[in-house]
Amino acid sequence: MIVPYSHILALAGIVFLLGMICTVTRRNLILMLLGLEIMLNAAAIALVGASLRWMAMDGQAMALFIVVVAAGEVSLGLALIVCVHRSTGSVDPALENRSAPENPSA
Amino acid sequence: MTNWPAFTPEIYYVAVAAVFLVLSMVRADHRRDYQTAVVLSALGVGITLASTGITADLFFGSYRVDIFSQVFKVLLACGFFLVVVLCSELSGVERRLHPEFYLLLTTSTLALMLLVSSVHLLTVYVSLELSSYSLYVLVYLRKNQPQRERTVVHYFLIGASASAVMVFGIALLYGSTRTMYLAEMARILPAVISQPAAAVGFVMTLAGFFFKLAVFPFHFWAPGVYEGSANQLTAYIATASKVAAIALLVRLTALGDASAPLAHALVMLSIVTMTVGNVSAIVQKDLKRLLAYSSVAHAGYVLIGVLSMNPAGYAAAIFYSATLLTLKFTCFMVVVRVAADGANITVEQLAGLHRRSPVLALALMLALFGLCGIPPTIGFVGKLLVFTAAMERGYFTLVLIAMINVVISLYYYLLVLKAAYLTEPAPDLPPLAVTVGDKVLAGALIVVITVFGFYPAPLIQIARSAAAVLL
Amino acid sequence: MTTIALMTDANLAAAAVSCAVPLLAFGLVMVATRRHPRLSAGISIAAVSLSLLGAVFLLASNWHAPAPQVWSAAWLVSDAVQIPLGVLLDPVSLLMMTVVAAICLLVQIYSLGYMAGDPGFSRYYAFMSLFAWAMLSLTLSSSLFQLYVFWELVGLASYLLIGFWFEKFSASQAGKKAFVMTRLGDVAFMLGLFVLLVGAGTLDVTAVNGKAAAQMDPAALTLAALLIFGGIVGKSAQFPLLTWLPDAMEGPTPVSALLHSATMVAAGVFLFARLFPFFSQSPAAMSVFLAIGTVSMLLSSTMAMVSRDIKQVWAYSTVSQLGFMIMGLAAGSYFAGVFHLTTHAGFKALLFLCSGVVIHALGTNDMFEIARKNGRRLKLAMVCMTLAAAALSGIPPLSGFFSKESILVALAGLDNPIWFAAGLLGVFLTAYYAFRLIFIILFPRSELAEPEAEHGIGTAMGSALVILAAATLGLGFAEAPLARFLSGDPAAAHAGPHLPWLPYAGIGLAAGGLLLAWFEFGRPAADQKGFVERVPALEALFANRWYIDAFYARMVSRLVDRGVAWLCAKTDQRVIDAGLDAASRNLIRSSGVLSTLQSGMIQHRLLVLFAVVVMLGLYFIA
Amino acid sequence: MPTVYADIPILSGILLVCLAGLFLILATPAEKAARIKKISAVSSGLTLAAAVYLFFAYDRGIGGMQFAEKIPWIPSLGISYFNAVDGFSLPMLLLTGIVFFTGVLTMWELTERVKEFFALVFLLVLGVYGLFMSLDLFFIFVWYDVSLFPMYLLIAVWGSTRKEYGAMKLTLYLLAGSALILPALLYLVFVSGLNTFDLLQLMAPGTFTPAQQRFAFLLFYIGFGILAGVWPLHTWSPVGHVAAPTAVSMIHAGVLMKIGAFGVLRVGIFLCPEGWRHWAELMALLATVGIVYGVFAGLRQTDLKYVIGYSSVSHMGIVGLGLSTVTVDGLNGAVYQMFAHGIMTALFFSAVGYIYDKTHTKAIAELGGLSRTMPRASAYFIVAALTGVGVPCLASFWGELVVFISSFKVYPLYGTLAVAALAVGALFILRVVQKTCYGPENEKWANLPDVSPGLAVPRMILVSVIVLFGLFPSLLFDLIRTASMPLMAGLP
Repeated sequence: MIVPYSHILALAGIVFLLGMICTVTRRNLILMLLGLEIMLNAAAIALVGASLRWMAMDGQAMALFIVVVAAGEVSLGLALIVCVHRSTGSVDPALENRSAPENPSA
Repeated sequence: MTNWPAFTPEIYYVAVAAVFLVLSMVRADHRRDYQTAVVLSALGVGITLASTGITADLFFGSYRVDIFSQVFKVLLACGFFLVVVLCSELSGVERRLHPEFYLLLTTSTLALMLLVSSVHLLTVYVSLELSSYSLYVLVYLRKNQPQRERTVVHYFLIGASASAVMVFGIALLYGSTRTMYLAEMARILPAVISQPAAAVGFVMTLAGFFFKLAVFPFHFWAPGVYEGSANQLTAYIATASKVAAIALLVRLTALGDASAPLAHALVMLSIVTMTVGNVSAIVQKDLKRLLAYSSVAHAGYVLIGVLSMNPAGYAAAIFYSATLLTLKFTCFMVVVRVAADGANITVEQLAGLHRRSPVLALALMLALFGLCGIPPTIGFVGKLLVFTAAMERGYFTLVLIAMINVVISLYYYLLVLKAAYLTEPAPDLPPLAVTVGDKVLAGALIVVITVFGFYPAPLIQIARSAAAVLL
Repeated sequence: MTTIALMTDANLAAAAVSCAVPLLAFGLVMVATRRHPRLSAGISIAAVSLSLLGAVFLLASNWHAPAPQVWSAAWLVSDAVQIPLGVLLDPVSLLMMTVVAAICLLVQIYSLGYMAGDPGFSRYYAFMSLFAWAMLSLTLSSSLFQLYVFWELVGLASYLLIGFWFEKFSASQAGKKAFVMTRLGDVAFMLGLFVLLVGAGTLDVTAVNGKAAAQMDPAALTLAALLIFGGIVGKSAQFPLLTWLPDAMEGPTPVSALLHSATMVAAGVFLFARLFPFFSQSPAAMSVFLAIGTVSMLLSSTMAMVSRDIKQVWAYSTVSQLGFMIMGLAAGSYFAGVFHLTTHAGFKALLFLCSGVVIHALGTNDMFEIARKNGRRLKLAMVCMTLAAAALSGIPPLSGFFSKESILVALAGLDNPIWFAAGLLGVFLTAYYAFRLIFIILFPRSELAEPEAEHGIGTAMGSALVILAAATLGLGFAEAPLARFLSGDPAAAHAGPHLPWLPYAGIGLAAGGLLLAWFEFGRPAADQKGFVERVPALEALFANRWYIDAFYARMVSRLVDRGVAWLCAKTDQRVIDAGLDAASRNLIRSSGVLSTLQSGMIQHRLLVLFAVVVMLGLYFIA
Repeated sequence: MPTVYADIPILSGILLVCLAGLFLILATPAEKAARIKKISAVSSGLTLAAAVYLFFAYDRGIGGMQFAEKIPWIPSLGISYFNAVDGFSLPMLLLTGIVFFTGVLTMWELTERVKEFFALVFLLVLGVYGLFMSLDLFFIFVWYDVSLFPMYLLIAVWGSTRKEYGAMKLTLYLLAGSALILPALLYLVFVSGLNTFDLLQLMAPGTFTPAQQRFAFLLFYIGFGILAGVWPLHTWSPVGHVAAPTAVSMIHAGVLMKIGAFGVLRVGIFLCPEGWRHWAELMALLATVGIVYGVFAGLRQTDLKYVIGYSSVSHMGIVGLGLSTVTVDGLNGAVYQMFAHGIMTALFFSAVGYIYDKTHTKAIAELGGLSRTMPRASAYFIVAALTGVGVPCLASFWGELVVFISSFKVYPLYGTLAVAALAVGALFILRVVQKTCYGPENEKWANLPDVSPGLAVPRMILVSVIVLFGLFPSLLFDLIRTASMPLMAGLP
């Protein structure tokens, strides 16, 4: 193969981190969802790279599955976000924090 | 050539799901739904029991049916059945949505069953996701809960991040072992576990199950979700999904041999988990929140068994899952019965339970003592086995810390007990609607908790034989 | 083996029976006959007279066989610790036993009249039997452990009897004081026994008196002797533990007569005599004993000189006489001490019983009151009391004269004359305070109160007085035979130098005391004010018992109650308990903090989550 | 030491009787209080009878473990149901029987939640019996906890002053003890490598290295010591005693505290003699501090039950001192003292309990003159007090004497201090007697009834036991010797 596995791994790792950072830093549910997707894609990259490394198919199969499941995840997530938007009129997780103080007990 | 009979339970649950799908389309009638659900789930228990003896490899060896998986399937079926029984008046969910509730519950159970027999990372991943998604939606079904959206969003986000981490871990594992079959991986992994990629991948793969089991730091969803979802669903999350998670955790850790850094990481996690869980449970007023934190703590105890990475440890973890199923279910049964209107209840609302329903009070007491592992309850045996396993590994300090945690936990369990036994009920309270069936069920649970707490030998045998097939 | 001996040997059987019977009486009265006072009295008197019979029989049968006889059986066998239960018959134990049994009987008979109609009549006799049992067994104990056991039991009996009228605060107070102060001595006693046990390896009386103690390290021996003497100090109310005895007079007068003058307090002296050979092996200890005896004697005599309470006076004189006995023993004259013990038991019991009659009749302890109420009406009591007082102050030919004289001889034998001088001073003072009391009662100054309803002294009380008076008269002439019985040769009566003038010195000083008392209290012109009372400071000092009590009270309240006890209690609440509670409180607080931490914004949670994952990753990569 | 197996499982019989009583009580409807009381009286009486039978049937000539029963329980872990009695456990069984029976009788007038109360008491005693007769570490631990956790409800529901605080404190304290015991047990089981929980197999010499023994013994000592009221881990005891209802304080101070000492003996000393030797000095120190501290702290108390609580601390200190001497005498004295103190405190609490039931106060200052109004009650109180003061011919004197002698030989200083504490002890207990029983009749209590004949029965039993063993200590010492001598002889 042309590109050494380690490079792919590094790339995947960087993408994964980026996804992480996006998820943590964004105040917008949609963008957070996006970050999650990026993380999944990073995994997919790593898998494809790995299956190239071993010259075996199942990594790619796994990658396909991930894409599919990710699609399901996105649909669910978006549906949730719509509900959230209905109830609070925003897609900012922080907003609801204000709208309802959490953990009355503590 | 696939051996379909071995797949019967799963097929059966698919059928059940289909039935509820149909029911959800016709006009809703909660009595009818309830009765169907009870009958079908009871039947499911029977079928899973019938299929315990079978051993088979399905779908190109990606799906394994053996005593280990079947034991867990029985547990799951029982958990499902018990939870369904609790749904007699499912006042936490709107009537018209009851069929959907059962439908999703079934699919989730199905997913967990698939999970416990999957021996290929792909199947593991897919079934895990399936169960999680059904749960996300189930949580959302809770009626008149002001913050349900954000509860679900938190649950979803954390779950999704966990699975993302897990997938990445799978990728790393695959990248370093060239296989996704757990059996082969068990062969290859010990050789490569020293490589950081493999080790990191391994731990990240466990993340998904840590999430399900609510191990620190994947436990943040627990309090909110326990509080925010319908009582019956909370019971389900606290019992069935935990059981499956433990099963897979055991299956996966059976791969990696006890390489020091891995074990240390797990030890750290378990100590932090149990301490965080117990300490933060102390001040909880809401009973379900309290139980949420206590199950976080229990996740920590289970980890002790898992991280011992020896047959005794795996057997202990298996036994412990059964223990948790019984004890947690007993607690939630009380919760469901006391909170007749399906709302959450605070600890104070247990006041005078010993008057309102002595048998429930007794069951609660035993369950609480079981949860903090006081003999002669099944909970003590679970702890004893776990600690024994750890001690075989020489983790004396770990056991000591665990015992100290037990003492801490005793404090808040006693507070609950105090509410149930000491304080007198408010005079205007309506008498508890406890049917004969409930009394029988409670009695049965009491018997199970005490008798097997006193004479656990047979259960231990089953657990050991189940653990034996892993190695 | 002992059980068989019990069947065969008359001596052992008699001893066992005479010890055991009062215990049976005690149990019977306590369990069965509390409702029937007369019956209870009958039972316990019968029991004690049986013991007296046994005692007399033993005395008679062993009169010519002074070789000690010992039987013992295991009472408690642990491994190295073995506590035998035995009987040791030798002259001193036999003599003491007889004295005890006799006076027990007399006092119990006397009490028939004195305690008549008391609500606790049965209880009284039960306790009396308890005491009789303990005291008799004490006298016959063959090992020091056994002796200690009964030593404690007589203490118990005294506690119960002093506090017999428990509604009276002063009575219960006095009982407690008596028990605790004697207990102080007993602690020393017990430790002494331990030292002895460790050193000599045995606590058998004959062995301790024999060779066993001889090969002890002298220092340890002295230590043991001193500690054991601590017990004697406590029991016989010697300095510095002497103040409980006067308070003990709160009990019924017969009790004071029996326990607190004649027998129980004499147990200390008895122990001294019992272990005399052992003690005499440590000259250092002996000199300490001598000093303590002397101090106690003088101090208590001074106290007796100013007291107005008739029983108090006799109590002080008891202390001083006990001190006298100890002086005699410590001076090396075994016989003198024991002999004085015997005679003293007689006349002191008589004194108390007489005072009992007076108090019973006139209902007051104050001697001036008694005089005002014309106490001298009670002829028999007055005669006997005067007689006994004479005996007390050593006027011939009464018993006291002989015993005191033999003690003085012993003292004169010491090379340091001060002890002898002290003894003579004691004789003088004794005569003075004894007759001060007598004269005050006999020659009332203030006009006589009209005689009230007459409590005639019943035959029961009268007979006891007469018998004791006879003893007081006669016992003195039994000196020679007693001497032969106790220490083999009649000459032992006069161990020490033969000083022809000595008896006259004694008599002279006694007479001097008597005359002074007459001069100040007796003669018609006297204003009944003693020379001590003329010096207020001195009087205050004596009346307040040289402030010993005050000292103890301060010690207890300052050091014990507000000192150590306060410290311990506070440590418990403020340190140990508070520490734990604080710890748990902090745990709960931290729990609150923790659970708020876990319910922040979703991003924070995710941040933690990922952070941990990354850290794990780094942990493995590194 | 030989192990004699029983033809008829009497020991299990005792447990079964307790269990049967428990179920009968649970089966009886709560309204039928009288029947419940009868059931409990009968079954507790049966256990007492069995205990007495064992006490006399035990063959002192052979000694060792007798009436043994052994059934494999959890073979995979080497756990077996193994009961037997020896010279150490027999006195404890007898004690349990007596205190249990009398305790049930003293609660005859209970009216509040009778059913639950007696059920819990039976559970508690089941654990106590089990612990005393069990020779399997697993069961020892199980019984230990079984005997502890009913305490919480017993105190918190039926107790008095600050009951919930006291109950919580007591339960947490004692289970903290078990948090040390279980790891230590497992540790020993695994380092032995025998894969058995059988005490007799594990105690074979040379099973554990001295280092291991030292380590484990310390844990056992602290763990069980909490329950035995070892200073400074004793503070639960006064609080708990004050809070607990009469029968519970009787059973608790009378029997449960003994479990602690017995645990140290049975588990700690049997398994870790080396550790015992090594820590003996420390044990002696703590015990002596406890003895002295107890009496002094007791002096300051104003609550009747607090006084008794502290006197228990002091007396259990004597037990600890005896154990710390590492001599046969020390062991004998300690075990005897455990028995005697058990009976004594039972009597103490039953008397105080009666006084409290009638006067509704435990404040010493408010009481007084009780000997006039309730002579029997105060008589029991005084007898108990005198026993506590250590008057000869009342049971506990002998235990103290033997312990003092042996400790004086081994640790002269500690022995001296302990003996000296006697005087203060006398002061502090007699003071209480004077203030409560003596003094002028208190018109506030003038018309209170005295102990009724029925209620007098249990107290008379206790008194007679005290006197019996006070006059014939050898009854017990000969028995204890059969166990202590072989034990010490077996030591390396």
